[in-house]
Amino acid sequence: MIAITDQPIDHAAVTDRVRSTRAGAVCTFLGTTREFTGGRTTNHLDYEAYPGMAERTLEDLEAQARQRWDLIEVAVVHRVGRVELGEISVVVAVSSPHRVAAFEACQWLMDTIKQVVPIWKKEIWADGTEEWVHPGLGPESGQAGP
Amino acid sequence: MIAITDQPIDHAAVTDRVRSTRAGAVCTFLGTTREFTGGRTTNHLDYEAYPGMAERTLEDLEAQARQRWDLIEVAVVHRVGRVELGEISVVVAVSSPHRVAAFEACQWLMDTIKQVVPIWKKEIWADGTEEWVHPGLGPESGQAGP
Amino acid sequence: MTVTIRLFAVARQRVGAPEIRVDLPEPATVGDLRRAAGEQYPELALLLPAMMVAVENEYVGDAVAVAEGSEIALIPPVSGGSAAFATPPAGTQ
Amino acid sequence: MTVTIRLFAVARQRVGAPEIRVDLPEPATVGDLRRAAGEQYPELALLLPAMMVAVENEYVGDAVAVAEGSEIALIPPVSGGSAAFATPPAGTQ
Repeated sequence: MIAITDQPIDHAAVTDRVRSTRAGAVCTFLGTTREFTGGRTTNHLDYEAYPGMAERTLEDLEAQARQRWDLIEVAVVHRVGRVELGEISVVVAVSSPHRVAAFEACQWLMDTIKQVVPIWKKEIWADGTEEWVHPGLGPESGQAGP
Repeated sequence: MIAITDQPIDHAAVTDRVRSTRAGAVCTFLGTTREFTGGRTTNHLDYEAYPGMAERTLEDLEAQARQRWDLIEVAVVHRVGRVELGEISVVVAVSSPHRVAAFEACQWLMDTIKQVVPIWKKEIWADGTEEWVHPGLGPESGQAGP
Repeated sequence: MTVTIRLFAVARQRVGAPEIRVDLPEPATVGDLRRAAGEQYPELALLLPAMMVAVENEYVGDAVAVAEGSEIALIPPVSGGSAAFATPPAGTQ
Repeated sequence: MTVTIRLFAVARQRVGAPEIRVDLPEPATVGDLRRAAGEQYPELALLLPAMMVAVENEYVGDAVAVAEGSEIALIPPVSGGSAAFATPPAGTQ
């Protein structure tokens, strides 16, 4: 199950969605908005997705994970728009008969989502400045201006 | 936070307990009762703990995990008594500023809990036979009889 | 031909619009599209080498032909993705 | 001296009681306790080599002295733990 939403994510519902009597293990990951990064303070984040391609890429990653590991269910929900401190930006939940597969698949999905799914994050710092997070572009290139 | 309980575990509450605005990552693991193992069908599981030592050993593992990784919060809840198919026997939730630490610490805790915490599992098979799960003792030694 | 290219994140912000239209010779490849986009929108020139190109929701390499009417997008590096963007991700054509 | 030893899981089931009382010479070590438990409760003899001994809620090695009145338990292998029980876990004295 893949979803992009601009509403707060109910992580318990995502986890419950992958539970099964065929599964001995469920691994769930939440990405949450952190207040402090290095010496700086975040006010909130703003996520932007490429609609359509983001879902399609997530579906492709789910299919790849199911080929690599013995999984029962996979659920990925990513939020877009404004995400306040402590709120959830992404939930990845997987279930498997065995725990090693659940951990490995969940971590691989999360790592790979952050590398290839066209969803971008803008930091809105507490000092009012904004910055798109684009690794490899350098701080100047990513600066969004006040 | 460490707890042993004979009541159903509210996994969402355990996860919410470790969430924090200092955390960018939360990893939660659920162990759930699987219906099929090899060719056999499980009716339910029965967990027994050594009260006191189980909690103490879990607290020691939490302290070790906090030394090895940069963690914000750790919560482990293990159920004892009868656990039906699909129900949760254990929840491990950890939060960290960063996702790699959250995944690694959660997996290490779960792996190590299954190795050193004095909590035992009895399989009650669908055919009515029972078997304590004691790796290394061999099937005959672990057999609990009909 | 003229193609429409979708922009996101810092690229959208630099141009100040969610899409641009770029004139291309015919036939044209994704590499030609990159060059033309940089010439016709100089504010994208510094970003282009770090961006991927997606055609019909798939990452594609510079040798792929561009067809008029295709859905084309410039994809800035995503948040955890410097390594992935150094070498094209699996599935890149 | 006589010590009380708590039993769990298959060990408790074999003996049919949650604890046993074992007579030991004085002084005695955990190794002495293992031998005495196997002699006085033959139904535990086959299980004892695979079990750990905990004194006051800590895993201990066979060389540790046993004191009268200590909380002592026999710990059968836990469910994921064959490797851990082959070599004593960290913290074993």
